Amino acid sequence: MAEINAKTPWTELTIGGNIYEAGNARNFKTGDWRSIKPIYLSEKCKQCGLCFPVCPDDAIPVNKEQKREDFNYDMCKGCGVCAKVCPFGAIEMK
Amino acid sequence: MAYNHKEIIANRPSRFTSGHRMCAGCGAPPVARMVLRALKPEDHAVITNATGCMEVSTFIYPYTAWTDSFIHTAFECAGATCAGVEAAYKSMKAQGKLPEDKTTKFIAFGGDGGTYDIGLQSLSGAMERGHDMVYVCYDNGAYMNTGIQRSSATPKFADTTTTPAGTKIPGKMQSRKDLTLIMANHHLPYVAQTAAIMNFKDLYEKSEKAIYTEGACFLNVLAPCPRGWGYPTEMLMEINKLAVETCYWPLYEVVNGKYKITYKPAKKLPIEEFLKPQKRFKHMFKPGNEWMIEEFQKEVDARWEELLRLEEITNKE
Amino acid sequence: MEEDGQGAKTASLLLADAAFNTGKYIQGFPEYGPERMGAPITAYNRISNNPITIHSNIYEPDYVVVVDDTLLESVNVTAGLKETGAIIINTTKDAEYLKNVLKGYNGKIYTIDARKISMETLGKYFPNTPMLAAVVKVSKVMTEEDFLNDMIGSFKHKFAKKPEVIDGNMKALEMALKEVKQIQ
Amino acid sequence: MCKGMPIWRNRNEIILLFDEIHVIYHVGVGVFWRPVSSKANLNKLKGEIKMSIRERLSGNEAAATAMKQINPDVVAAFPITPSTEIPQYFSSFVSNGTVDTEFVAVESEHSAMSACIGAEAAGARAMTATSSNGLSLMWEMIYIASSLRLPIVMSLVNRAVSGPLNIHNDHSDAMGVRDSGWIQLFSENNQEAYDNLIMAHRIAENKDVLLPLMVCQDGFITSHSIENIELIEDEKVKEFVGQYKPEHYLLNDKEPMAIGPLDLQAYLFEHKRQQAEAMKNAKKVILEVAKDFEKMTGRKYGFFEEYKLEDAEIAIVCMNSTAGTTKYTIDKLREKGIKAGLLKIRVFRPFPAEEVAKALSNLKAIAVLDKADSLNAAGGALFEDVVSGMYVNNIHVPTVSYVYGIGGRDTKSDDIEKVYNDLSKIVKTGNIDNPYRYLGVRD
Repeated sequence: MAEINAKTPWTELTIGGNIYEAGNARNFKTGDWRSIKPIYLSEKCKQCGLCFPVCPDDAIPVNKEQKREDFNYDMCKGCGVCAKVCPFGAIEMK
Repeated sequence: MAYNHKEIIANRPSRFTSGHRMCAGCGAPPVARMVLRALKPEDHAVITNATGCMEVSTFIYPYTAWTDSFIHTAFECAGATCAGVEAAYKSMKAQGKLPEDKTTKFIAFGGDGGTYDIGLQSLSGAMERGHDMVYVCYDNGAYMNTGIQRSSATPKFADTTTTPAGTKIPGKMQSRKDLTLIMANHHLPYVAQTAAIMNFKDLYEKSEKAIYTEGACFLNVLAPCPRGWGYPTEMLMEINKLAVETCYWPLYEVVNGKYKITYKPAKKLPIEEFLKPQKRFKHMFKPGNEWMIEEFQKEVDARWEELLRLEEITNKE
Repeated sequence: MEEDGQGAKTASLLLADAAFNTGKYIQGFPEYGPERMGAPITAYNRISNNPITIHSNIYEPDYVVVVDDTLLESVNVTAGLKETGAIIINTTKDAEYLKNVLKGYNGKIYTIDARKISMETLGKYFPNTPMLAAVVKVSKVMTEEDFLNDMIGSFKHKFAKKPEVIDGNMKALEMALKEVKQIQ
Repeated sequence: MCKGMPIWRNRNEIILLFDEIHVIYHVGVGVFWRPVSSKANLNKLKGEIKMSIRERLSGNEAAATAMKQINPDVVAAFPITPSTEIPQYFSSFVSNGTVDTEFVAVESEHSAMSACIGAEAAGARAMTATSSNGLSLMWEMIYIASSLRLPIVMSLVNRAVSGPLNIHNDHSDAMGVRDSGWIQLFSENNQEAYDNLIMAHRIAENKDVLLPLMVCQDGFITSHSIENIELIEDEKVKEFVGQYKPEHYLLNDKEPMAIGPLDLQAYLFEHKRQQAEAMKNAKKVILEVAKDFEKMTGRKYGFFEEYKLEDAEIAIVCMNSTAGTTKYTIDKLREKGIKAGLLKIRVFRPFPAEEVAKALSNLKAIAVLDKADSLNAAGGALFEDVVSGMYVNNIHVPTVSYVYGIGGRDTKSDDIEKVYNDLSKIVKTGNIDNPYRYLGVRD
């Protein structure tokens, strides 16, 4: 699907506002909504996984080894839900 | 297989992506994402969404946060729209117009406004006709999309923009509609009420059952709204937990008419625990308003008792 | 939402059907309203050798058929009826009464006792069969021969499963063709 | 030319008429309980329509027969007088396996259109039928269907929109959605209702169009009137209509897609502009499809039908069954040497403004008949479209608006004759006085 933006002429927009590139919202960064930032302290993390499912913005990458990686700051809105559920203080809001 | 949330999350890519514009800390996205993770990775899905917070923040042209096919038409007709898609699938499959080996599942999402209220007729019709679909209500207890107006899912006494807690009328004076029981009385193969607590086990397992039980199934999922309820965003999971531990939001399922409470708190917490952190109930804690808390507690107890009774009756041999 | 008087179309369609089967252009339509059981029904037919384009009720009929003679006193059944045409009434009333009740109408009047014919031939009161024959006879929209041939055909088609009733229906038609009589 | 008017009244019979099973059980009358339609129905139920057949069907039976031959993937409909018979007949085709359709007996018209939208978006051919308040209840979804560019086909049996409640014919339902982005075809009789439906999908599904389409006919006047009709063989219809092959559809797991976004300031205008272009393109496609249809049937269709218009001095512009009554009246007037003519609109949306204007350019006076009152103190909707078309094309003929036939008020040949007399007066005096007139209302 060709790049569509506010300059695209009507002749080049998809009809009816259809989108043929499922999940393309990944290209829309929401990181700049953040006022406070979660810091991942890997040394304290026990990989219990409690934070994996709670992120509203899917900003906690989990690899095939079922281990989390550092935050995806392009997407994290800084809600702090993850920090709150962490039993080991491995996430600090700064 | 036994539920292992780490395994599920690691092996089943998210079908509800980042880049949506729901509020920071919104309770709905984790719910929707986990519901969709209950889909077999090889299965395709068509998602229908009623107009509401979720729809207007996940599909803003030209971006969609859904990796499956998705359709939104209007506020009150997610049930009928999804039914139409499912009817098309049935018809085209039977005529050999679709690949034999491919399975598509049909899931509709609606908020309490689009489900309890304006969309109730469409939902009831779709369920009664037995379309092979799951309707998931993410219940945040008010019309949050338009700015926190009361719905029939709004709990009693809650302060909303159309039931403001005033000097004469202390918030919403009517009690919550019990939609889960209403849907159970449609005599569907599977109806459940759940919430995203602990590691989402209850939510995942009920989603899986709902999606893979043939016929019309209904899920009612609590979806706390930090803005509408007035609690700090980071408290999301705590609020979920308190709703369940106080039995304000019991977790149960109704399988072919048999009720099963899937979580019974060892010690039922007093309702204050749930109400206290939320600004919408603040006025209930003013001196002289104790009666409101008592009344609220009475109602919660009565509904919990009714549920225990239903479980007992329907499981008698 | 409601479904009104759907069955009411039936009556006028008898004649239209017979005429259609003999190659005519036809229109058959009832005057609809929220009729319920027992309410009077008016239905219309147009029959022509040419395509029919007009789509309105009929205000100057060539023929009027009255199935229930109790209507004669409550409805002006001859309103607009052409004097070159005729009225056909299912009745046992005598000529005096009929001429009197239709005062002011100077066209032809035909009568037939559809009840008697129906009871004798079908064992039940179904006036449609004899009335149809009466209309055909009086209006001459088709020859009696064409008419009878078409009817036996459609009976055979529709009563394939109970041929025993075909004779009764054919007898009803034949009797009616004979018994319809002009009284004015 | 015309003969016959039986008045029937018989309590036994009427009681029978209301209960089919009971009737058929009763030997003698069983034959006759639905004589005209019964043969046709038997054929249809058996799926036996072959050969270009001389048949006699009501307008509703004709529409249901077209739907049966089109064999859509999904039909979702809700009963409402006078269109109820269409889903009724159709569901018997479903029950008897003569179609492959999934029939969704929805709980409201709003859901009927919602389900059609879902089905069409999924990649299916979806059809429905409704009238009056049913269309009113659909209104929200009517706009959504066209803006999502879904070629749904509807059979609209025109009936007055409440209130007060009235079950009879006028065009207020269709006029209420004239700006909704649906193609609107009008039908004089059962034949045209049938033919328009057979052509509908070829028009609506065309890549340059992709708009929903409604085929209108007059409630009761044609929907419940049994008339002669020429049906097309099943095979020919199947071949003519062809298979629906959408480029993008929800059920294509190889290309998951999203339909129905929040479409904000930066985009909605452009998407509406696309709809406008599609409606323009529809004009070309409608004529192309009509050509192919003529090849198959010999029946000719355009944007409108001209009846004795060529040498006419005065003319009526109208739609649906009134056009037939007008033709009948014209023939009578012509015998008297009055040069009356008719322009019958078939394609109301898109509106063929330029073509209509040109066709009317040589007249001395025109009356535009609207079977719906726009209640705007400025004439009916069709009138406005016709006169603006003439004005823009620099054609100036004295033109008056008549609102008529509201709520099933019967429109007699005499009424039409009165309109022509009025027009002659205008021609004579050159004086219109009130251009916004009513026909058949009690003064």
